[in-house]
Amino acid sequence: MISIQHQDFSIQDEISALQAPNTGAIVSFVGLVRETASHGKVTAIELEYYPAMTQKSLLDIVAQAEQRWPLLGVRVIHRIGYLTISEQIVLVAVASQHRSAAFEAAAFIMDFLKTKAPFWKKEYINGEGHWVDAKEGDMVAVSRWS
Amino acid sequence: MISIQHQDFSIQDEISALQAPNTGAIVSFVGLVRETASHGKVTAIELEYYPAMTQKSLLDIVAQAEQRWPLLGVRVIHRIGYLTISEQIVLVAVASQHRSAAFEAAAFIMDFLKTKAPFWKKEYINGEGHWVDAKEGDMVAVSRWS
Amino acid sequence: MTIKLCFFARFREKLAINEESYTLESTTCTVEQLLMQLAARGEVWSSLFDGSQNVLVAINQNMATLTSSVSDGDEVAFFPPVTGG
Amino acid sequence: MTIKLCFFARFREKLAINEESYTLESTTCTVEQLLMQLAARGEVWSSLFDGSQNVLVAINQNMATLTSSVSDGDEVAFFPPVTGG
Repeated sequence: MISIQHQDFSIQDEISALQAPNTGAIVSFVGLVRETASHGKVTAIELEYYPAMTQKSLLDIVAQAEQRWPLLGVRVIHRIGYLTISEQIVLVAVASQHRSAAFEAAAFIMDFLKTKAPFWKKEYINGEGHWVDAKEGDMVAVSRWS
Repeated sequence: MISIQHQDFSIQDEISALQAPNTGAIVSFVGLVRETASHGKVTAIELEYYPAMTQKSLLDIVAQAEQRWPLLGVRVIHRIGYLTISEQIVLVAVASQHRSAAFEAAAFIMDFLKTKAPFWKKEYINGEGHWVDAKEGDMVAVSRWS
Repeated sequence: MTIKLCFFARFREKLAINEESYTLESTTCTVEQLLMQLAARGEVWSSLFDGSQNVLVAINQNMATLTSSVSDGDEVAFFPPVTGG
Repeated sequence: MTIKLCFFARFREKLAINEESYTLESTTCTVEQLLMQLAARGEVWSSLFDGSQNVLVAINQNMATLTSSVSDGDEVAFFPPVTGG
């Protein structure tokens, strides 16, 4: 259900794996390495994590989503290490009978992942690494679920 | 941007085509043929549409979404004809810099597609075709955007 | 005036027709008047267009209302609420 | 008691250390007391743990607060707000 890995993933494979006879809706979120940062043009990022805790934290986020919505399947993949522009960083895919649960649960998982899961991003700009600051907006986004 | 077609599609290909240097988030919705209906086990569906109007109607839905949110790309694929269980029916994929616009615009497009785009679904149960009735819930879902 | 009528889904099946050319004496009419004329054909037409069924109407591929007016050469489509996606 | 300290991201880099074994005289302490002891090491330690920086603390891989208590054998991690996804 949850993978933390260096290698890339195929969205189609992951979504196909969630298809079951009762699945009517699959909502997926893919996060990509973006060129634009507040202080220059990003060429790559590096992702650090806390091995012993990150998996646990993601399992907890998914369990919370499963308590709130009737879900038929959840898949979370977060990549780590060095990634260049437009590379896929994260996939959250949620399957349910109807679309509203899938949309809401996917947004919920992303909001929690962004504020609770121990990953840290360093952006490379002109060959120099800068740790990314947490965004105020992410804290606001997560607060809407409480 | 919009395709109405018999053939299946690859979610990965469609999402990859939306990747641009500034794209940070891609939210996609996939609708699948579901086995469970109110009155029995569905084995397949048949989708009818209004060729002259459907494309126009989807273009209008997408234009409305682009006015409301800062989007970097939108892809809508809706299949027509005869489809069996777990086949992909529809894809809505939305790219933006940040995730909230992508999540909201994808949900918005689906809500409008479900209530405004001229497609009609017939479900086959024990070999007999039944036209699907429009859902009250879909009308409620679309009303939240006004 | 002569207009084109189109029928989809359940309507197409029940009427056993997907389109027809339709001529009226008047040079314009409202959607409501057109529905009454179709209902007046009796039997299955009456059951679909007497107001008991939820009918959506599009004129030249744009959604219309009961008071929208129909002109010569228009394509007027009748169909049930949509159920795609 | 002896505990394990772990540092991540900006903290790991600034301190030039990712983990250490740390021994205290007491048999228990709060996160706040631990932060004060680390700040008392001076220089970069002080700049990170004197309360001016946003520090998240996890005890045995669960998020902790200033009043959470630390016991012998615990793994205590210090890191900045998360920025994944």
